[in-house]
Parts: sequence; C-alpha cells; structure tokens
Amino acid sequence: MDFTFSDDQRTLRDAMRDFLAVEARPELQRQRWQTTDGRPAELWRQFAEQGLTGLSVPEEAGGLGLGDTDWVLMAQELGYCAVDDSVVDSCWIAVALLRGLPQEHPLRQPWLEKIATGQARIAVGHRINPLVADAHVAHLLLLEHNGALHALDPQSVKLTANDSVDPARRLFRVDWTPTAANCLLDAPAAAPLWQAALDRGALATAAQMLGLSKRMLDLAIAYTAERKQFGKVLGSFQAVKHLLADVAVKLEFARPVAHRAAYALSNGRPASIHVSHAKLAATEASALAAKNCMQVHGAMGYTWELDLQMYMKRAWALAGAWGDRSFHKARVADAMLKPGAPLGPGSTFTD
Amino acid sequence: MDFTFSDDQRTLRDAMRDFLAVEARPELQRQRWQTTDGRPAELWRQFAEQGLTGLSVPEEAGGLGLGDTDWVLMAQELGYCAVDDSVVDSCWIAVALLRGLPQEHPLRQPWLEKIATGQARIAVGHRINPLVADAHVAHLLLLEHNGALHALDPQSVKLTANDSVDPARRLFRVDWTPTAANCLLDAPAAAPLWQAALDRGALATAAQMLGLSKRMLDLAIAYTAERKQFGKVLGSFQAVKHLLADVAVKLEFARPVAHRAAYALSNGRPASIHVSHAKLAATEASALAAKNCMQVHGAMGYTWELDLQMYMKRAWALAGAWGDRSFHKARVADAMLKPGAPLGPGSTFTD
Amino acid sequence: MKLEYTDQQRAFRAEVRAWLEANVPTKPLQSFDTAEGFEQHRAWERTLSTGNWSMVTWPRQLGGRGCDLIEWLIFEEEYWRVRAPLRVNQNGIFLLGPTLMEYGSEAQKQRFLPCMATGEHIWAQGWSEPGAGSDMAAIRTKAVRDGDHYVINGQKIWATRAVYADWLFGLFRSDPDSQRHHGLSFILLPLKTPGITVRPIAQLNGQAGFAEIFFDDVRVPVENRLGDEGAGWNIAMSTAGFERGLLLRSPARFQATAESLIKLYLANRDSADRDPALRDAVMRAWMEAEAYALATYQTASLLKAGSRIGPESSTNKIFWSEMDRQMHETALAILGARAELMPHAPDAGDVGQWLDGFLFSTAGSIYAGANEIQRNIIAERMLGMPR
Amino acid sequence: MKLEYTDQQRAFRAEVRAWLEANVPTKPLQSFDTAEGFEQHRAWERTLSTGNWSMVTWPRQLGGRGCDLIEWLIFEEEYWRVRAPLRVNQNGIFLLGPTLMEYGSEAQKQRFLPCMATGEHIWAQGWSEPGAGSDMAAIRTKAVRDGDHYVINGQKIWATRAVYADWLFGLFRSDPDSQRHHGLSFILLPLKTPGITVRPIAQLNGQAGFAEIFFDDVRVPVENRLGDEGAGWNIAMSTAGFERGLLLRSPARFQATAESLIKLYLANRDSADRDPALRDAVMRAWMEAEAYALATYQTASLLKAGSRIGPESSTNKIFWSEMDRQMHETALAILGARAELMPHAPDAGDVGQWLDGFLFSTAGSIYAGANEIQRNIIAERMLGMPR
Repeated sequence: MDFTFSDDQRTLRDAMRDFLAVEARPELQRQRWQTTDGRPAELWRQFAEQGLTGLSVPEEAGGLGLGDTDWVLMAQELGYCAVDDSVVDSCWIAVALLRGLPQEHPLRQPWLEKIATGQARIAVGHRINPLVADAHVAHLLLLEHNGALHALDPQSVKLTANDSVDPARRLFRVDWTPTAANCLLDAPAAAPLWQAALDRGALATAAQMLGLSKRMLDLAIAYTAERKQFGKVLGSFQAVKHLLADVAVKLEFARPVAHRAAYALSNGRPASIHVSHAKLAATEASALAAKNCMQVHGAMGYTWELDLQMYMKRAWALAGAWGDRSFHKARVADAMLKPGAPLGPGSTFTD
Repeated sequence: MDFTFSDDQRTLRDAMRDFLAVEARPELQRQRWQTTDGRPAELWRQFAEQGLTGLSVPEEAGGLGLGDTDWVLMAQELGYCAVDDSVVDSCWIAVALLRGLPQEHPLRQPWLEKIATGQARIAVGHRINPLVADAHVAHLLLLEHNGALHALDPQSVKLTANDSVDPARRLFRVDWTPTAANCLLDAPAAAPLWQAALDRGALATAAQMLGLSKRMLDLAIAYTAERKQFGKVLGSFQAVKHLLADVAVKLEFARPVAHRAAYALSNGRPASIHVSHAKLAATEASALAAKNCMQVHGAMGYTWELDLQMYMKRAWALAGAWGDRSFHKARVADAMLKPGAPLGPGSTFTD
Repeated sequence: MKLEYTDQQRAFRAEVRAWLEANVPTKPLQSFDTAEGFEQHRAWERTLSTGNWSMVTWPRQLGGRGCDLIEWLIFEEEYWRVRAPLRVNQNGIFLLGPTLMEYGSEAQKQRFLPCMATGEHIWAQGWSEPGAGSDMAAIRTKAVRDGDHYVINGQKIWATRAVYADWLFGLFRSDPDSQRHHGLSFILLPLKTPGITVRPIAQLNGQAGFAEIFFDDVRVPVENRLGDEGAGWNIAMSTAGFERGLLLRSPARFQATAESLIKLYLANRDSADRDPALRDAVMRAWMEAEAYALATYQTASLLKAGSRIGPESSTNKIFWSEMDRQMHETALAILGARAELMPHAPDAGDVGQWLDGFLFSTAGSIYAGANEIQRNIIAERMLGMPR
Repeated sequence: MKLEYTDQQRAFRAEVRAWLEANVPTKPLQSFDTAEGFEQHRAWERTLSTGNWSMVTWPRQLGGRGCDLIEWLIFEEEYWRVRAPLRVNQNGIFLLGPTLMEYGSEAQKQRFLPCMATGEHIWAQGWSEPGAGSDMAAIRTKAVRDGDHYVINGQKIWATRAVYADWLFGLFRSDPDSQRHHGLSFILLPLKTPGITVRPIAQLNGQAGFAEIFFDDVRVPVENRLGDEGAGWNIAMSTAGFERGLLLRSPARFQATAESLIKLYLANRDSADRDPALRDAVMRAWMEAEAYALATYQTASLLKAGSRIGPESSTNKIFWSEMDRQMHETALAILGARAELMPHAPDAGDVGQWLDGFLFSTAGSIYAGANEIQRNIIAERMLGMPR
C-alpha cells in the first residue's frame, strides 16, 4: 500500500509545469483564440519534444510507455493552463484506444508512432459527447456507433462548428456514415475499449478541473493580496479568506479521488465508480472555485480582460463533458446502492 | 389585495409577546421541566385569561372568534418562548376540528366552551405523528383511525411516555380501541377535517419554528455583543456577522410563506402546497438558525446551562412533527409538477 | 389581510395583458449590449410609452399611470408572463426615476422624466471608481464649482449601459477637502459632453455591458445637480434603497425563470432524475421564487398602507442573487453537455438562453453592493451587531 | 503508487479482526460521560491492552506493536467495522501519547505511556480558559515556580473527560510577565492533587462530558513538565497538529457512519425517496467519507515515505466536521418524526443512536479550534493570505 507518486512522476510533472508556465501563459492562449484553428502547430511540436504526446505510447512505438497515473498529474497541469482538448484526447484517450487494438492491427503501430512524434492528432467521438472536440485539426477520427469503433479520415466527414462559452474550445458536430470498411472493431470487441475510453475521458476532465480550480484559487489569492477596499487589502477580510479557504478544502479532498481512479484505470481494475466519484468531486470543486474566486474579484471578475475567465469558462464547459452530473451520479448510485456493495470501513481498496 | 395584518392582530400579538416574555421566560420553563407533568395549571389559567385558549373559539361559545391568520402570529410568539404543545394542539387544531363538527353535535359546544374558559385541554392524534403530544394532561383525545375521527376519554386509553430530545416535550404512545361508540365522524365525513387538521398542525409547527429561529438569533446577537475573543467582541468579526446575517435572510423569506398559508387555510382555499412550503421553509430556517447560532456561541453553545438549547431542541423536534421533510416535499412536488399547474408570474394568488 | 385582487386590479391585469400580447415583439431582440440591440430596445421603450406603460407608477402627466405598487407588481407579472424584452433604461426608470420623483425640482422632473419614459434618454449609472467598488464613499472624481457650472475631472468605472447610453447620473466630490460620504453631489450629465471619453469594458460574454468613463474638464451646468450640493450621499443611498431594489428586481422575473426551469426539467426528466439533487433544486427554485414574490407583496402592501420599510429589506439582494444563480446553475446541470453552447451555436437549439442567463446571474452577487457588504449591512443595521 | 495491501498487511488485518471479534463487548457500553460507563470503557481499554492493541503505533515495550500508519489505518478500519467502543482515553492515546513520544524524556515515557495503554491513567485535556476559547494564546492560568514545584492558580474550562479522568495535561503560564504564546509551559498533573476543584459541565445531552477546573495553589513537581519551561506553545501546537488530528479522527469512523446511513436509507427508501435531497445526501455521505479515507491514506503514505506534512492538513478539521454533521442531519431527516426520540424511549427502536450522534456532531465545528479559526489558518498558512 503506497499512495504516493514516484520521484520520476513528480519530476516529469514539474517539468511540464515549468514548460506550460511559459508556453501556455494567458497572453499566448488569448492570441491562439484569434487564430483560425486555434491550435498552433508550433506548440504541438513542442509538446512532442517534451514527450507529452508520447507519454503513454509504448516504448516500441517511440513513446515513454507511461500510463494513467502519470497522465492524471499531467492533466492537472494542462488544466492549470487551460490547454486545449486535443492533448488529452489525442495523446491519452486515443492512445489508449489504439493500444487496445490487437497487436497486429495495421492502424495500431503507425498511428501510435505518429502521435508520439507529434505528426498526428486524433479526435475521439463517443455518444456521451454530442460534439467532437478538435475534430478540425485531427488526422484521424475514432468514432463510436452503436458500440462499435470506427476510424475515419477527416476528409470523409462533414464538420459543423459549434461555439462554446469557452472561446478556446473547438467543438464540432460530425456527420458521417458508418460502414464495414471504416469499422475497426465491432460492438462486443469494442465494448471494453469504449468503456475505458469513457472512464479515461471523464477522469481527464476531472483532472483538468482540479488544475483549473488551483489556477483560479492562485489568481484570487494574488489579486486579493494587492487590491484594497475600505483601506485594507481585500485578502485581509475574513469573508474573503473564508471564501477561498472553502475552495482549498474542496480541492484537497477532490484530488486523491482522481488519483485513486487513475490507479484503478491504469491497472485494469473496476474503475467506473472511482472515475465518476472523481468527476463529481472535481466538478463541485471547480464550480465553487469559479464562484468564490470570481466573487473576490468583484466586478473585475465579470470582465473579458481578466484572465480568470479562461479558467472559469473551461471549468463550466468541462462539467458536462464525458458524462454530466446525472450520468456520473447514476453510476455511483448503481454501484453503492446495489445489494452487497462493499461500502464500510476497510472497503476503500477492495474492488 | 392586502398582505398585511390588521392593527388589532398586531396589538393582540404584541400583548401575547409581553405576557410570554414574563410568564414563559427561560428560568420558568426550566422549572417546568422538573415537574411531573410539565404543564402547570396556573399557566394554563393565565393563557385563558389572556384569551389565548379561546382565540378561535366562536364568540357564542365564549371565545374571540378569530382564525388562522391570528394564530399564525400567536404561534410565532409561542415558538419564541418554546411554550409547550398543548396550546396549539388544544386551542388551534382541536378547536378547528370541533368547529368542523355539525353545529348540533353534542360534543361541539361544551368542549369549545371548556377550551375557551381554560377548563379543558385536548390532545390530537393523527397518523402522521407516531406519538401524541401532551396526551397526559388532556381531558379529551381526538384520534384518527383509518380516516375516521374518534373522541376518547383519556381514562380509557393506555399512555406510554417517550422522552424527546427536548425535555419540555411530552410525547405518548396511545393504545386504544376504536369503536362505533367513540367514533364521531366516519372517514368520508372526517376527511376534510383531518386534512385541515394536518395542514393546521404543519402550519403551527412552521410558525413556531419561525419564532424559535428568531429567538435563537436574538440570543446569538446578545451573546456575541458581549463576549470577547482575540481582544474584540465576537460580534465584530465578519465571519460571525455573516453567519447570523444568513439566518436573518432565511427567516425573512420563510415568514411570508407561513402567512400566506394561514390565509389559505383561514379562507378554506386549497392550502396544502402553501402549508408544505411554509413547513419546509421554516424547517430550513430553524435548522440554519440552530446551527449558526450555536456556532457563534462556541463551546458554550454545546452546554445544558445555556438557554439556547431549549430553542434548538424544540426546532429539531418540530422538524419531524406534523409531516417530515419527505412528506411535505412530496406534496409540493405533486402540486407543482402536475400538468397545467399554475406556476409562472401571476400565479402567486391563484389557487 | 385579503389576498384576492380587486375588480379594478383584475381589470388592470386584463388591460396589460391585452396590450402586451398585441405589442410585444414576436422575435427576440438582440442583446442591448450591442449597438443594434440597444436601438431595438430603445424602440421598444418608445412603443411602451405610447401605451403609457413605461413606468406605471409615475403620474399620468409624466408618462405613467399613477398606479400603486400592487398594480406595478401585476404589470410586472404580465410583462414577464409573455417574456417581454429586458428594460434597457432600467438605470433610468427603476433607479434615477424614483430618485428624481423624491429629490428632483419640478423643473427637473419635467425635463427628465418624460424623455426617460419615451426612451429618448437612456441612462447609465456612474457610481464606482477604480479603488471605490463596494466602498462607494471612497469616490474621488471631482466636480469643482466654477460659476454656474461644475468642472468634472476623474474617472468612473463599471458604468452599466454607458457604452451606448445618452445620459449619466452619478456621485461626484464637489467639496475637494471632504472625506468619505461628505461633500459629494449627485449630478446628471449627457455622455456627449465634451471632455468625456467612454472606454467600453467587455463582459464575460464579450459584449460591452459596461464602461470606464474618463472626465477631462467636463463642464456641467449647476442645474443638473439633484438635491443640494454636498447632499449626494443620502440621495444615492436612497437610490440604492429598498423601493428601487424592489422595482429593479421584481419577483415576476424570477418566477418566470423558475417556470422555465420546471419546463426544462420536465422535458429532460429521464436524464435529470438520475441526479436526485436536480429535482430538488427545481422544487427549491419554485419555492424560493414564490417566497420572494410573497415577501414583495407583503412589502408592497405595507408601503401602500403607509408604512416605511425597515432595514430588513437589505435581505433582498442576497436572496434574489443567490436564487437566480442557483436556478441557472440547475438549468446548466440539466442541460449537461449542451450547457456550454453559445446561443448562436447550430446545435444549441432553444436552450442557449440559459447560458446567457447563467453568465448574467454570476454578476448578481457582485453588483449593487457585493453580497459580503450586504451581509455586513444586515448584521449591523438590521441585527444591530457591532461595527 | 501501489494500492494493494501487502501480505503482511493482510495478515495484520486478519489478526486484528480475529481478536476484535473475540473480544469486543457484545452489549453496547454506557456513555463514558457517566460514572458507570466511564469505568466500563476503562475496562475495555484494559482489555485492549492485554492484546497490545491500545495504540498499535507505539513501540512494543510501551504497550504497542510498532506499527506504521498504514497498519494503524487498517486497525481502525477493523475497529470501526465491528463498531467497537469509543476510546475513553482518546485525549491520552491520540493527543498526549504522540506528544510524549516526541517531547517527553525517557523517564516520562516510561512513567506515562504504559499506564495510558492499560487505561490506568485516563487523561483529560486542559487547553481552554474562560476568555480563551479558540484564542488559546490568551491563557492566564499561572504556574509559578517554587523550588522544584509549580504552584498553579487559575481556571480551565471545556476540559473534556475531566469529570471522571485521572490525569490532566494542559498549558499554563509559567512566566507571569509573558504575553500571548510566550512563557507557557506544558504540564501534566493528577486531577486528585489537592487544591483542584472540578465542576462538571453538562452537555446538550445532559451528561457531564466536560468540566471547569479551578486551581487553588495546586503544587505540581517540576518533573511533570513536558519539554522546556516556556516552550509549551510549540508543544501544544504540535499536539493539535496533523498527525494527531489524523489519529483522533480516523476515516474508518466516518465510513462506518456512512455505511450505517446507507442502510438506514435503504430500509426507509419508500418514504425517504419522496425527498430527493435525501438520496443525494446519502450518496454524498459515502463519497465524502471515501474521499476522506483516500486523503488520509495519501497522507499516511507520504509520512511513511519520510515526507513532512504541510499546512494543507489544516483542511481536515473542516472537512470531517461538516461531513459528520451532514451525515447525522441526513439520518434525522430520514427518520422524520422518530428522530427526536431519546435512545431509551420505548418507541425509539434501534435508531436512537442517530440522535446521540447528531448532538455530538454539532460540536465538531467548535472544538479543537472553531471552524472559523480553521478557515483563517487555511487562508493564512496554507494559501499565504495576509493576516
């Protein structure tokens, strides 16, 4: 029993943190909103150099061969900087889908390699999300249809852009035709892959929301340390302190849940209840962070020019991605209210 | 459209407030806990003198002939002083049941007169309450059985005392045998009476909880104005202010709901949704009042010697009386989610 | 107590309803925080004024109908029943209007109120300054007397509607040596006055709902002052006070939201019921909107009966702002993955207004005095706790 | 990261389980806040010590088993799984014990720990004073040095267990001229020492769970001081610090409550489901208890790996106290009209313990530093906000 991350994992996380602090700083992110596709190739190249794109690509395909517990740390950093969806979708969720294909499958090795080297992005479309994120920059679409797994050339589909409250999100309705030719795995074979993809997607949003919450909290702490009202810095008012302390509490107890879910996923253990718990806890933490951190900013918090909006809006947007509250609460209820469910003391690490 | 109480109503309320401030002050209430029956005859005589026992007894039976809107004010005062249940049970709920009997019914006039003069107390037992309050001092029991209304001599039943968290509450299991002889009204005839009794009981608890909340708030304001911590009076800390301000907000918006419900009851209009709304709002307000007012008292709030306990415990006890949260939420849901329910702007005073 | 409408009140409701049904734009107007939408809303104000509906509580001769507050509540209920457009002139009709009625000279009333009613003058408000947000007494923008003019220098911020509005009202420091709430004057001025620069500030939704205003030797005639010189603070406090708060946030608005939320829930019940908290939140929405309406009717009745409103009215702001946010959060939770879509997104269907409404609701706990300040006020003025 | 137990840990769990199943009293003990119940619980402490289970993290020679924190969590899980009795000596084993381990001399450890393990010494704590509740640095009770003794005069309050306990530990002002957290010493003394008067204070449930203690020239040998003279504040802070917090409120306790709550809900589902908030609250109870367990395992793992715990541990108190209260409030709401019945009431059935638990839970946000103080600490020490 050891619920810690290794030194290697923390070193890798810290490196990514330092990298993103420069390369995904708010002013750059804002510039990216203005570009047509919002996804600069140069940044993607840097992600590949940092090893992020190949993080969980097997070593034989040019990656680092790491897994979900590494990703859960990375995704928190990506969330902290509100980095776009194509990173986790391509490099975590799609990679896991590809790794789940039979070893000899002709798409497996080549696409894994292309992801690792940064040559390819993959968008993932699952029924639970009505729209597909970052489909416009994908080189391959992995789509679900009646439980089967299909792979499509982006040229063969029709994309309709849908604006999100978060200007950095790029969402598309994908009109496409499932055929035997573009079917990679039929429904029975694809079921465990899609199940894991859904869990991974939900965990990825949860982890990003944890990072987003931390960012909002940091921004609020910094702002209230400077700004004065009634002759005192805002941060010295008890009401302001308590608003932010409440966020800190929520966040402290949401994080371990995500880490535990990552471990379950990483080890192929039953993960759904842990993932859903993680998503619910992170959603609640980030909703409170957005609310309270905006509140202590006063009217400034309601402006476009304040960077806080980037993180608030991402948090609001991710709340409904990869399963909304209803979906995840139903999964928790199913698991915990079923007869004989292990619930009491001592059940935390029994599956 | 006039949502105000009349000068007469307010004068009567103020008189009762002044009376109770002396006669139901905490030290006297505590002494009453120690007595065997907890219900001093002398106090009851004074209630009769004040006109409280006959408040809604018709004038021809020696009462003031007032109604539910008067009672909703009185019950707030009774709650403010945590006066025992037999007042509202005997003089509001039972009186209304008796008034609902046919004019010529032999029990009607004599018992109404006895209540008005303070000679009799009546306990009311309805299925929704597993136990009957103050049955031990009642001269008549009005009991529900399969919807019918029965009247029993207390000598003919077996009482089993059940201690409540509130030492001032006296609750009894009543073992009795329904017979044709003790049946006043059969179920179809009794249905509207019991329906109104239930609504009246729920409204009575709601109104008392409003008074209890106000008392807890007043105690907390007084305590925090005196007590010092960290060299300042407690009440000057923003966190303490905000805890009590939140109680004030809840209370301000719970009160008009109870008043509106009283009006519906008083005028024989559909009242259930308003009563349930009132009970839910008052329960929430009093739960918050108990929590926050105890909190600002610190460890002192957890002691037997502090008077706050009298009001907290009554509030906790009444939360489940005359319909618990589940019961009242179900009634609100039934009314508001049914097709064609009038819900939008303009529907507040349409029935 | 009598909770039935009189025949006259019923007739009034019928008249409002008939007129609105005949006149409310069938197509939703664009946001009044855009140039085009602003003029659409101005046109709607003009239409309202043709029926004397601009502000029914004003006297007939000033463009109103001499209604009491109960009738005003009825008007609002009918207005929100048909989801008529937001009032672009709310700073004028709900805030400045009643203040003019109380503190304005006869000449000022005649000069400003009819133009306000017709929408010819759309008003912006100028309270806050950088460094004086919730702490309004920290105002520093100067209005120095120079003969029969004030010369204004300084800066206002968070001036709602100021990007497209015609006139501004606000507090200015007319006594340069004064401190805090002393020495302030309440002044009205056209935003086109030379020396004024308006810098739009984009809100969360990207639209310029408020502005920063820079004053550089802006000359305003003394007759544009409301009330006495140096008496501005009390006038402003009354502007921010209860009756206007009641006007600004009528219960009907929240009852309309609650009703829409119930419909949204019922239409999505299969998925929503998997999260039991949603059903509960929907019920709470209805109950709270109803409680707010009841509290308002009670207050309106008291005012009508000649009572004055006590400090307990300061509880309103907290209640409606939290209720409004809660209702919109519930709606977004019901919408799930669709919640993030902008109203114009092709797949947003007809639910995009919930996102808009949510963004707006997030400001409710901040503007008109942050809720933390409101809680201080409740504690100190209503509960009498020590400062 | 490895979230499976080792074979050794599994074997340990099996051993704990077997011993507890054989030894846990089959009949619930009376409350330890009664004279009789106190002695019943003391007897249980003695029984525990016969199996070396009093405090498994202590060294064998002091009555423990030399376990690490993960094993301690396993012990607690098994302990709560069978709903074994509350620990009457919690002030000793969870608070003073670890402090003695860190600051005590060898002689002090030998003198106090074994007697603590057997329950021969049951400990009370003496932090608060009238006027020094959450503000512990305001302590005024004096311990004046007189040769090889301290002479104590003053008054403590809210001393838990002090009515029936044998020994007291607490902070006293040993430097009469000192201010705030300077000049305090950490002193242990038998409650039977001449000059001590204990006045029981009844709690909400009427039982004497804490006491006021009056000191009138109470002489205590200097060797009863823990750590250096005047160093008491830091020692006390460490006593109130995280590891002890963790020991005092192990997650298993709340997981047991959550499990019982789920059972209560399932047994009353027909009525409970009419209030959708109840089902949601039950789910939340389980998720929060689980989150608390996960956070604790993470912390225990870090400590085991040699890390020190940072100020983020100050979030614990808020989390568990609010969770605990919420769980009990939910249970009472499910119970409805039955909720108010005292456990001994004939019609209470087997649900009376929820009322008891609720009353106790209401104190959670107050003792061990009121939650308002905890939020200040989180803001200032963890988030670095200005004082």
